[in-house]
Amino acid sequence: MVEQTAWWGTLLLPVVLAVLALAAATFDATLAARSAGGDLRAAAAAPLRSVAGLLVQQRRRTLAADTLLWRGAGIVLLVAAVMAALVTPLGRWAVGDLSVGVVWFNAMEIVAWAAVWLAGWGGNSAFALVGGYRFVAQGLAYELPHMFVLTTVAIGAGSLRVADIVAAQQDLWFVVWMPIAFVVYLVSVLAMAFFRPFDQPVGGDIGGGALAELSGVDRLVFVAGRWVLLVSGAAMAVPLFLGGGSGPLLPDWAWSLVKTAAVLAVLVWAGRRVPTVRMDRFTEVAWMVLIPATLLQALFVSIVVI
Amino acid sequence: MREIAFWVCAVGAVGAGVAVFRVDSMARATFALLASFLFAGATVLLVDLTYLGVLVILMMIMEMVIMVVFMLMYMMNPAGLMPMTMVHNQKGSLAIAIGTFAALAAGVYLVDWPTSRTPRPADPTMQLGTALMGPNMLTMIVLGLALFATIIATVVLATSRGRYERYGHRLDRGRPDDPVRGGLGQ
Amino acid sequence: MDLSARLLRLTPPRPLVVGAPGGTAARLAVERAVRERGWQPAMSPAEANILVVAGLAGHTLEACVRQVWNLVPAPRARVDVVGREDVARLLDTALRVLGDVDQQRAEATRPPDADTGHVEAESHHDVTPDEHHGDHGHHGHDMGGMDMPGSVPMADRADDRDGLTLDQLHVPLGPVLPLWPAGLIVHTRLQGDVVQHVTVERLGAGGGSFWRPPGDDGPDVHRAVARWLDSSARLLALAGWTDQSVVAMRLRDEALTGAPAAALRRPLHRWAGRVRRSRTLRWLLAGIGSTPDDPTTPALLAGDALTRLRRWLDSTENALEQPPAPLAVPGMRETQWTMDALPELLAGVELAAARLVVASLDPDLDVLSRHEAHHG
Amino acid sequence: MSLQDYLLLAAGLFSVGLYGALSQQSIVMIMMGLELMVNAVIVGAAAFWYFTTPDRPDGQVVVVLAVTAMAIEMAAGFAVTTAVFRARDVDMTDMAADLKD
Repeated sequence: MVEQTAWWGTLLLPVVLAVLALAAATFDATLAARSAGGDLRAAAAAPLRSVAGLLVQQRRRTLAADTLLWRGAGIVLLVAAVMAALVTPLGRWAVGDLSVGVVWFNAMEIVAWAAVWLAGWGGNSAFALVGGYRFVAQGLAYELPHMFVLTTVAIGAGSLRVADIVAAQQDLWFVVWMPIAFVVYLVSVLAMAFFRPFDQPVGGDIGGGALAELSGVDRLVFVAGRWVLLVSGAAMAVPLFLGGGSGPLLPDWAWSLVKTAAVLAVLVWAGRRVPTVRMDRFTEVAWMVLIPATLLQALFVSIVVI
Repeated sequence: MREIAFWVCAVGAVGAGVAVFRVDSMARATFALLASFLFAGATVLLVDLTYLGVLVILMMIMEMVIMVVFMLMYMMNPAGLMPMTMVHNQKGSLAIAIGTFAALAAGVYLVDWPTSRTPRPADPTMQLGTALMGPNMLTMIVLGLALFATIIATVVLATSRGRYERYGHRLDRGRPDDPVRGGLGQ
Repeated sequence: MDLSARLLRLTPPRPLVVGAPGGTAARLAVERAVRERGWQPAMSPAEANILVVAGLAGHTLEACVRQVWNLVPAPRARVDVVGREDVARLLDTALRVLGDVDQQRAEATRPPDADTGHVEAESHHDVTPDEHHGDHGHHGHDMGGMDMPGSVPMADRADDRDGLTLDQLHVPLGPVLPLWPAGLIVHTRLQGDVVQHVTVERLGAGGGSFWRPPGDDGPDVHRAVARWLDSSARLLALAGWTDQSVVAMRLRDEALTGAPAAALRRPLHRWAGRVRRSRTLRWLLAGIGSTPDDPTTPALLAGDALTRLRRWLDSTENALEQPPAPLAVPGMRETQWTMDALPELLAGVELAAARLVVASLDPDLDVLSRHEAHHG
Repeated sequence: MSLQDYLLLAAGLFSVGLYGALSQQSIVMIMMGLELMVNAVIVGAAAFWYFTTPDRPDGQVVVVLAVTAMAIEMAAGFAVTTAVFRARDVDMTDMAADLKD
């Protein structure tokens, strides 16, 4: 049902991701303008104008920065975010349908840990480093529930291959009988892309945290990586929980896109509805509530499968 | 193709491994070690062990990011702005290491390694899974217990606060006395 | 037209607003203009391209502003807004400077301000929000006589709250920091992101408080309402709830232009209700910055950050009721108490919480300068 | 790409790790050396599985064991370092040895 694309898939994937990321950023800017009572049409152009602004902006240097690690961080983040989407099928096509697709996705998103920490460390500034530390703490909070969710899905389908997971949902989408896992997955996607309300690592209270010292192209690459990571996470929700490309009338690739856009819109919208969740509060909830909840979900699914 | 990939990874793994002990900055040392692990993980991928290879990559990134935090906490000169060495008996260690390598390399080429003509399994992950859940169940149980024991032991070792500090000498405090309040309102 | 000119024209303005002591009126005017033009305020010098100084920068603040200016990457423009009147024209000028290719080319190649070259390492640490963690303490080794690279001073070490002896960083909060009380400098000793020790400093006179103008008998309702809305907006922005913070700012600006109470009441109720109902906000702010429960604590500052935010919401709504409730606007006593209590309140608190504590107390330092002017 | 190549790589990693573990003074750096040595075990075990006994899962099980051992080693190492650091403010083996006195 899902087949590997030819070489052009590799070229198409970044384009699709970039378009979705840009759409999400535009949607976000429009929501912001609506609450500020500003001009919606101007807001819609804001992300593209930001790109232009960052392209022409000077790259900053800081005293005694670890330039190699610092400048590398954004590139690592962007590449990992694209690679995470490698195994996500668009309808019936996937760029790389690995036999351990789910684990691959998980490994690539964890690269973000290293990337954000490096961005925080490399700039040699206290606020940026605090941002880096915050993301490591955040990672430790969201990662275990996230892994249990992925495990639950794999148990439900009896395979780590994304294609098999999609095939297993032909009769019933996983979201129907794994609702807890689905909700926890969405929460952990927001946390892994350090997107609102989990944006403490780049929080305004520390001048933008890990982003505090980045400017120009470096900032552009990092911010783009963050949006693409959010898109990758949202796109993966479709084959994991929402039956992949299945749906009436439209071709399956269109359904994949529609569902991804819907998940993305929900994430962006929901993120603006609540204040930033700090890790001193969230960690305990993650370990005392989310982990047991996801474990119970996994147990339930295992019993059903047997 | 695989041949080239292997040699690139092999040289990368050893080179990054050497770099760990050569660079001044603790952050760079940790990430050099990470690079070494990633290269080694790639060589595992090359022998069709997809699951284990990706697992190694995943675990090592997590480990190294946590490790680097500890490095900065406890190490002197983490940024490596001042070149310095913290070694003892460098010459002896170097001699031992080179000797070991020579002996091992000689062993590698002198021993007549057995080769197998048996067909490789279609899905090595499945093979591993059925083994761990079947004949090698004992290994899995021991691993699980060991990890559980590690969690408890490390927490006991690393923390200085027990329940008497949190709940008072008579354990009669309703809400624990923590430096930072947790998220569940206790 | 070449490419960089075209890109420069597209560059969205990102103002970093610096509030000088006594510059509240200017800051409010700038914030309003920025919001109405749909500009996104910057959070750090790296993100900014327009540095707006609201109010008259004194000698110390000017030194800090220059250092921050050096951290702003080109294209960039600096604006000094002194009064309320000229804001629109000044911002237009800044925008023109921003789009001027020749000027920005020169800006990009200009070496950092000559003045800042003289600033020695120690005072460098005192003034920038941008700090250097480069070096950490060395233990067990004799480091005497070693050259410090890049003239980054070594960090010392001290016991932290968990009983580990870790490196300390000296990081000043303020005076150039978004969403921070004008004129306040909090010198912190950080270990990781935990504030271990704090000393409080105040930047000198600014000539009277905007919120409590000299010679006011009963404070003006609109101004009092604007004050509470301003405090709430800043606290909400720091708590990461941008959308509701922006709504509070809109209401604040309407109150300041003297919109009738009847027109304000409906949107205000809606906003206050939403903030009050938010469980997440309650969960996040509860227990942050609890002030000691004793008679010396001013009644307006009692409780934790959540209580204080709710007090602002209640006061705002009550002030617009018919008949208006008596106004209890924070004044000198509250500010003085806050300045004295901050070291105690911030010790052992994480950086994020520390910023919330300061924002929830929101001291108006300008009331002190009026007092000094009176007596000195 | 043969078994010999893989074992040579494993030998190289092992020797580098050994050098680090022997020569470094800091506990954390010694742990890095140990991790490199375990890394060599992973590469070796994977190669043995692929080239000699792909029909039996034992090679893979050894890799799983090594990965777990690495995690345990690191967790335990940092816990001990934290405890020692808290008690005596040292992170060097030479100085930890002095604690006996």
